[in-house]
Amino acid sequence: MTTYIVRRTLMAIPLLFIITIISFIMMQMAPGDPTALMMDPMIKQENLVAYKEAYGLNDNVIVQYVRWLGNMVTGNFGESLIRQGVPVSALIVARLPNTLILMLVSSIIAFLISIPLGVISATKRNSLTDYSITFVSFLGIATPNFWIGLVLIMFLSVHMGWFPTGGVSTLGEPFSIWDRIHHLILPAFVLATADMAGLTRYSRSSMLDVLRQDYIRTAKANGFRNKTVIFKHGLRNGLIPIITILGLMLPSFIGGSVIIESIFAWPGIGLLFVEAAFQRDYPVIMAVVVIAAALVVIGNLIADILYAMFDPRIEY
Amino acid sequence: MGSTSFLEPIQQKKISDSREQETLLEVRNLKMHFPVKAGIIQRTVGHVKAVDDISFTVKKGETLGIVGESGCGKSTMGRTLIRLYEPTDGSVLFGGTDITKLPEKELRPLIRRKIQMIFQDPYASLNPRKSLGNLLNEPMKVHGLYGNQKERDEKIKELLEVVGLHSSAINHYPHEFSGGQRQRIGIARSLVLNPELIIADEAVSALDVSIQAQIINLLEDLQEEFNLTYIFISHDLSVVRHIADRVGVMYLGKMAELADKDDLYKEPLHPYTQALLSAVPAIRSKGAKNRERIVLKGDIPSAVNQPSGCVFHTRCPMKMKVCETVPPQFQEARPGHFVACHLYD
Amino acid sequence: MGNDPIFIDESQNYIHEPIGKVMLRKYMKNKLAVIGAVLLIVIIGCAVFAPIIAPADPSKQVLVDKLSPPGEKYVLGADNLGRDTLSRLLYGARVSLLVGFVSVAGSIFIGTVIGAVAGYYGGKLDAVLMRFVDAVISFPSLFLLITLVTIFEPSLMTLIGVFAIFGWTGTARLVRGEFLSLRSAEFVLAARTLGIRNVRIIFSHILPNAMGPIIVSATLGIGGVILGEAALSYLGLGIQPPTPSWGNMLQSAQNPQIMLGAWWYPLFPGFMILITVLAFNFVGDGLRDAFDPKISE
Amino acid sequence: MTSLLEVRNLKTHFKKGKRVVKAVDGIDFEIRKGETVALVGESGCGKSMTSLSIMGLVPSPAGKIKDGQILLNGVDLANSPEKKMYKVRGNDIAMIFQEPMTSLNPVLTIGDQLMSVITYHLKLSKKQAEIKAVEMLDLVGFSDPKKLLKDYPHRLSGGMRQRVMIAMAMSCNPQLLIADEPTTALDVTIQAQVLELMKELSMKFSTSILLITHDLGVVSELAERVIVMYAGKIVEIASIDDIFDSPLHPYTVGLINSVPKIDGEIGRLQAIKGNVPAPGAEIRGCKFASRCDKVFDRCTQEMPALSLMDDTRSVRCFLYEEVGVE
Amino acid sequence: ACSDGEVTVKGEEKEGSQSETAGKLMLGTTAAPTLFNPYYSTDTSSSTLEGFMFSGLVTVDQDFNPEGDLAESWEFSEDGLKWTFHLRENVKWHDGEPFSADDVVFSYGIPLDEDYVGPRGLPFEIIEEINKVDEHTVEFVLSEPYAPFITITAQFEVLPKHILGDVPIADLGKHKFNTKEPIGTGPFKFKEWKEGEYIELAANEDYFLGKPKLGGIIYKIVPDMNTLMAQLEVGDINMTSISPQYIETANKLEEKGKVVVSSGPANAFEYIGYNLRNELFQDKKVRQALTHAIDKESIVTAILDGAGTVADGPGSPANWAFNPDMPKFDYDPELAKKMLKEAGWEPNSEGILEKDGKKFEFVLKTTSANEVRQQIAEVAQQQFKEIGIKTTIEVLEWSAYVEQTSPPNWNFDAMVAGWSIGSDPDPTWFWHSSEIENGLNYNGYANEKVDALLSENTKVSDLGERKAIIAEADGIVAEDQPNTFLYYVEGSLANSPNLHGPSYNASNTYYNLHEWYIE
Ligand SMILES: Nc1ncnc2c1ncn2[C@@H]1O[C@H](COP(=O)(O)OP(=O)(O)OP(=O)(O)O)[C@@H](O)[C@H]1O
Ligand SMILES: Nc1ncnc2c1ncn2[C@@H]1O[C@H](COP(=O)(O)OP(=O)(O)OP(=O)(O)O)[C@@H](O)[C@H]1O
Ligand SMILES: [Mg+2]
Ligand SMILES: [Mg+2]
Repeated sequence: MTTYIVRRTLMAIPLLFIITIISFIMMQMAPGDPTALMMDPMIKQENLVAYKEAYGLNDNVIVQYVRWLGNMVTGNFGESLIRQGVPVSALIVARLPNTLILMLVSSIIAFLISIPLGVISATKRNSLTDYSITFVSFLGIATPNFWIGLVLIMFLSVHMGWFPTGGVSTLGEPFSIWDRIHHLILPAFVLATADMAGLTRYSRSSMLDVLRQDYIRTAKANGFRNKTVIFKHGLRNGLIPIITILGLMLPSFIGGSVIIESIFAWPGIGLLFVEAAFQRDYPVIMAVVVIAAALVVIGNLIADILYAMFDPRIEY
Repeated sequence: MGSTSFLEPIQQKKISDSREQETLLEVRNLKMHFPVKAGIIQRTVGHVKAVDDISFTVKKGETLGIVGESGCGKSTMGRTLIRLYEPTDGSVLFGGTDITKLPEKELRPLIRRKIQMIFQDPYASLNPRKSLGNLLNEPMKVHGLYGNQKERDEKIKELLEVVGLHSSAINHYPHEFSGGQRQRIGIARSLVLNPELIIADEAVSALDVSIQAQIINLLEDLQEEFNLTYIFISHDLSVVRHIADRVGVMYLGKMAELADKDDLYKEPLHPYTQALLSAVPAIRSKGAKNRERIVLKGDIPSAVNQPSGCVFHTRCPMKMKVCETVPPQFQEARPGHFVACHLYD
Repeated sequence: MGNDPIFIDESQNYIHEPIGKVMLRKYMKNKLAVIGAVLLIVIIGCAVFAPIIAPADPSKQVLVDKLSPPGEKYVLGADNLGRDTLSRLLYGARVSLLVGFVSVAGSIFIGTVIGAVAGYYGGKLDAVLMRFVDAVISFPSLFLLITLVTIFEPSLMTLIGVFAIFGWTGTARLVRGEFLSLRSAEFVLAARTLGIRNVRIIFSHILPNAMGPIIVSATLGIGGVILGEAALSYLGLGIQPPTPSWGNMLQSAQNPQIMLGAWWYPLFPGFMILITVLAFNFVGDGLRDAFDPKISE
Repeated sequence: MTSLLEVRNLKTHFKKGKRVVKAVDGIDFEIRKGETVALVGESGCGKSMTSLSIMGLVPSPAGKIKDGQILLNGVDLANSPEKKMYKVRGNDIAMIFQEPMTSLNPVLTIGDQLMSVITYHLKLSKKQAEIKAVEMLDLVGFSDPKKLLKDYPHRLSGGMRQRVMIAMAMSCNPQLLIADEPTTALDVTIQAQVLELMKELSMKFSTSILLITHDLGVVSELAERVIVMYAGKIVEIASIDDIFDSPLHPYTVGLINSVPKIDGEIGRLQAIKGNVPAPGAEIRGCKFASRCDKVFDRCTQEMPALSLMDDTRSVRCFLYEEVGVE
Repeated sequence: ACSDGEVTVKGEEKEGSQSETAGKLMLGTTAAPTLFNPYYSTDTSSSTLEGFMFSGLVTVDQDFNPEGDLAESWEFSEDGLKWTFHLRENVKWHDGEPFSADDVVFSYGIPLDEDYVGPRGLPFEIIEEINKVDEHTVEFVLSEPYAPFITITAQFEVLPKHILGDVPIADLGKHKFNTKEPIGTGPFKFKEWKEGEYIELAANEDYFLGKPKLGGIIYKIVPDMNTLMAQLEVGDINMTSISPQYIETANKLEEKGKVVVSSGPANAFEYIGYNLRNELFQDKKVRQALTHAIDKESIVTAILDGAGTVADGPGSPANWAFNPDMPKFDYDPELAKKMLKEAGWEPNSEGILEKDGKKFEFVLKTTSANEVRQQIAEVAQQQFKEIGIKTTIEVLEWSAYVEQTSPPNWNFDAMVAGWSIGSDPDPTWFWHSSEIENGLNYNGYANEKVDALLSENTKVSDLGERKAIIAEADGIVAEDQPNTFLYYVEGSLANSPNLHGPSYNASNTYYNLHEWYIE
């Protein structure tokens, strides 16, 4: 097990390497640089030139990349170009937990809601229930996230006053779990909606697949009640392919978090990425890309481990 | 691999001499090992010795039956013979040419034309997106046979008739045919390039008994008509007995026994062959005594972790000490009757 | 002949039924898919005939009519620059569908070629290509989009290109999977034993059989792109004005004043996106059934 | 011997769009206590549907028992509510299937699967169930049943799995065991082991067996009586000796003659010409008429009845009509 | 969770949930600050917060009049070259250290140091010497008279020498002082920076103008403007500035009694700028015609919901140097067409203007960062089309936009843009030909007369005189129309009704912040 994890992690290194190269090239291709922010009559061009020089922005791309990589390997993401003097790692440390918790909770929500729906849909195939669930989940697929988010804020937060309007906690309040949860519900739910719909579809088809299997017939022939057959014999098998989907879903979760974090003023790495991308804060961009990719790799690793836990046929 | 026996050297030589002339295919020490990947990261943990050091010859016009239980390497052997797999070792001489080392280019006019294959699954072996005419036409076109389309159409019609299909079927797609009909299409396609050798891998196993009989009869008729040579692979001993001239019995990638069919069925030498034959459930006639059945214990070992010595020793009712350590030689125990067993050393 | 004449099946009256017909029949059995197809035809019709149907020039501004509610003058109201929403919706359909179709066609093409090569040849080539795919996939899509959109000058072509570049990985994996299993299918082995060359096997033998999943993923992909365009619009990186697209129409409405005061304005583009994505998904579902030989009629 | 199971005029139909596939088209037969009856016929003739109908497991909503009765000890199963069937399945009637590789749930241990059946039907405690499970596994020839309980199916070979299936089926001491092609997927040497085992168990527990197969060799090894089906109808019922020595129905004759024999040479196989009619095809007259070499006019006009020849024998063919009427 | 006497009626509404935030100014903004050091930061958020924490020598009042801050008074020599500032004596840094002339000498010397890597060199270039006269007197010697010195340079905040004095200047930009422990002399002290969430400041009890009445400031980052408005409505923030698209929403909230909105002219103007390097725009007549084609009135009413004033030339009515009598080129498409015809542009068969076989078509660039400008671009495109000019809109992401339009690329035909003027009205930056090469004169506008006037304007110290010069220059620019001047921006501010103090003004939003209070 440990060796497996170690090996998987080692295998991820070339992947991360490719990703950083792609990102670096793309970044260098993007027009503009951090000085674009400094549009001010009182700024002298020479100052900007000196600034670029000081931050090595005028160097050859390869030199820049190698320098960056060298730092990265020693665990040093460098310093922000915009927030001068602030180590990128500090920004990441401050932001990452927020994103992680948002992703975690929203995937839990997505799973808790969509799997039962998918199972119901599959067992009542082609019934009115099935069609309704299908329709609602397509509705979820087709409604842009930002739209759901804004509408919910306007109605549930502002109009009804049920939820806070954004942020991770109430300002100035001492830490309280309930307060955190209260802030988390809406953004997590909205982030979940996009994938919830897809997940429902997946679990439906996965369950349908399982219900066709021979061992289901065996269970029925053994006289087990329908419920037992579905939940004891079917569900666990049906979950196995969904675990893989979990791994595949991660990138979209991270991507989707950009918008959700922005709408809900949720200070996560998605938001950090957008800010940094617009400001051309290269070290921050690179760091977020690496972190996000690493998250995906870790997510897939977890999915694989879960997969092996759920499916005894897989051995290390 | 010849015989190592010193008995009757002259006679043996004669036999092999006279056979030499008719030999169409000669397989020498053929090996096909697949790497085994395991775990989620798929690293190679060993090798399946799917075909492990097999030698035999096939004479022109005969039918060599290959039997054995599931996973013993029958299909792999068949596929390796026509280079669908690149053999790990050994050579395959077809009409004197070693085809294991030919580049694909030279292979095409020779092997891809002269050796054909009929596949087990009549449903899976026909491209569901191609019409019958298309299926039969394409190979001729690729090989540049028969100058124009008209001649090819003629040939297709002729072939359909030979295999017992109506020529109106030409525009139909595989899904429109029954299993038996599809297998006929498969046979027609294998004939389209006028091959000399046909490898039939479980060609009738997927068919219902009544249809199976039709196809077996068809294959026999075709052999007679076109002077075909067959390697007939099957796990059904009754069918092989019916169709083959000589029969090879495989076990775990190795040839356990090879002999004329009558020799083999009447007087099997290898304990495995004996058990295999006795295990076949037979239709007994009224009052007939039950045959004595040898029920083998245990399962077939995995092809990855093959037992040392004789691969059959773990299940062999007549196991000796030597069997556990020394692999037996495949040798001619009786004239034309080869066996790999220490009982006949 | 030496062949028993009884074997010629005189009684066989082959009912010739082309595959297309069978698939159509399977498709028609899925009611939602039929509804989806009808919707799509209507939407595509709207897009194609927009210049004929549209009551007004979609970029004609009557600033004083800003945010007019639906009524006689503007059937579906007017937008924040006083343009006719219905006309913009119709023209927007052109853009949204065009972006959807073309970029998905592009990504399907790239994905199919890469997936086919990786799946058919396998081995090292496969490993290298798939690592690359992994890398692109691990890059969260929206990040990639944002970066790409900032690199290239924004235009319809850029957007299409960006979606194509970002969308191909899924197809590549899918196609690779199909090829991986089909390359050892008996009919492919049969083709090889008949001496048919690899390129021909890939394109003429395997690809047609892998078409089902590809088409399904394409239909789902189009819906995804239409939504993606809306998301990019949210970040201000979508289609260039004044060209209307459903995404940028929706985006220009995300303002409490409009969402609460002129609720109809975002409603219509939102509705169109919903309907279109729904339709594509339904059609995809239907096609999945139609193409899957395992699903019997 | 009294009859355990009596099937009367069973019709199981499938709806396929507008067409109706009469998978089982009015069959009658009985199985007596302790008897092994084989059901043979070509693929698609309705063997599995017959067995699933008995189990009440016809895939719905496409398939449905249209008509008929299935009497187990005189109680009609065809018309009993699902709730009641829960108690019958696995308890009174057990079933094993063709595919041992896929018939066990891959994510549950052998012990889980076996013991849950035992606790469910026999209402035993977990401990008792384990003892029973070990006993059953021992019975089907496993040397280390305790260890096996903790194993997952994928570690077992096909033969071992089929033995587990048999243990599971026999664990509640059913009165009837339905075995749908139990050995088709197995190798000959393994098949021999399983057949041997089934023989033993049926003797030991005097369980009745409905053996479904298309392998006449297997029939000959195991069965006492044979029911031959063709296209949803029974064409012949006979004792094992009669059927091989003097088959009556031309289809039965063809079936037996088209099988190559392992010991005994036949110059040329006597194949039955043509194909099985497509499912759902509307055929007037005898369904076998188009393939029959003894066909005459009447055969294509009307359907012959299944007529009783003697105590143990019935056949559906005009050739034997004068002998007796049903 | 303290609930001392500060808790007011408001606090009870939500059962103490407001206790910590009660009495505090909660500012909402969409952009996060970068760092708190006026010599290194350039963004508005940072400047705002710097203003709360630091003090400069002088500041400006609500009408751009310089007012003493750290300096109690100042005087300058006859020739305008020597400025002497008399500093307050009771000033203490947040850490308790006394403030002195050394701090001023140190701070204003930073941008002059040759190791300085930062953006703020320009306003300090004219300083030749900084001398400490005594503990509380500082003297600046300039290289030439420079009128904006007092409002620009002297406004820069002073940093503590006792903390930063030993830091090498090259490292100053990255010093942790800037982000972790800024120490100033302003009314509020740095308390906490919660990354991505808020910056919290506490009242400085020892503030030299008296203890602030606000308990503190929370500067909250809410990236989405819609959410920001929602927070304003529910009271999660109690003050924010309102951009034109949200003015209607803010007005609605005011009607409901949830906020108070104050508006006024901002010190900024918006325009469509033409690249005079492009042949199309080299003819003054053509540019005037283009302006005639644009219906500024409608733009202001429809897009801005009235939050702006139609502009004829540069400057801003918020500014004391504003010239209201500039040449006007009112909306008149017919006239525009006529003028273009005179300039040789005739409509071709498609109705597009053509001259010597060249079509009148160009790309209009703007940035996705500003939605109003995008809409203006769309309107302009439509209105240009009506007189036969074809424009293509390119909306660029901000950084790309800046890179393309600024030196040395000047890769644009026309752009929708705007300028903020700053506390000194000196227009040199925009119109002087010396600013073409490297400065903000992106248009490439050059007019000798204007050059002469602008060079003069910074040298006179008399306000009236200076105003006349600037007005004349602005008038010439307006006549030349290097831009189509669209409108003077109106700024708005919304705050909760119980917050007293804020009212919109272009000069100094947080004027007298220590006097603000919440009831
Ligand atoms: N492409 C392959 N890669 C790895 N292993 C393979 C491959 N093909 C076959 N094998 C393994 O080689 C062994 C022999 O397989 P093969 O298919 O030749 O057996 P067979 O005798 O034809 O069996 P069956 O009767 O089931 O068709 C098996 O253990 C199988 O798992
Ligand atoms: N789910 C289904 N939907 C529609 N028709 C079905 C279904 N299952 C079976 N049938 C039809 O019922 C008929 C009988 O099928 P059944 O499975 O009983 O045949 P069988 O005799 O068991 O064949 P085999 O030997 O292949 O198992 C077939 O013709 C088949 O087409
Ligand atoms: Mg095989
Ligand atoms: Mg069956």
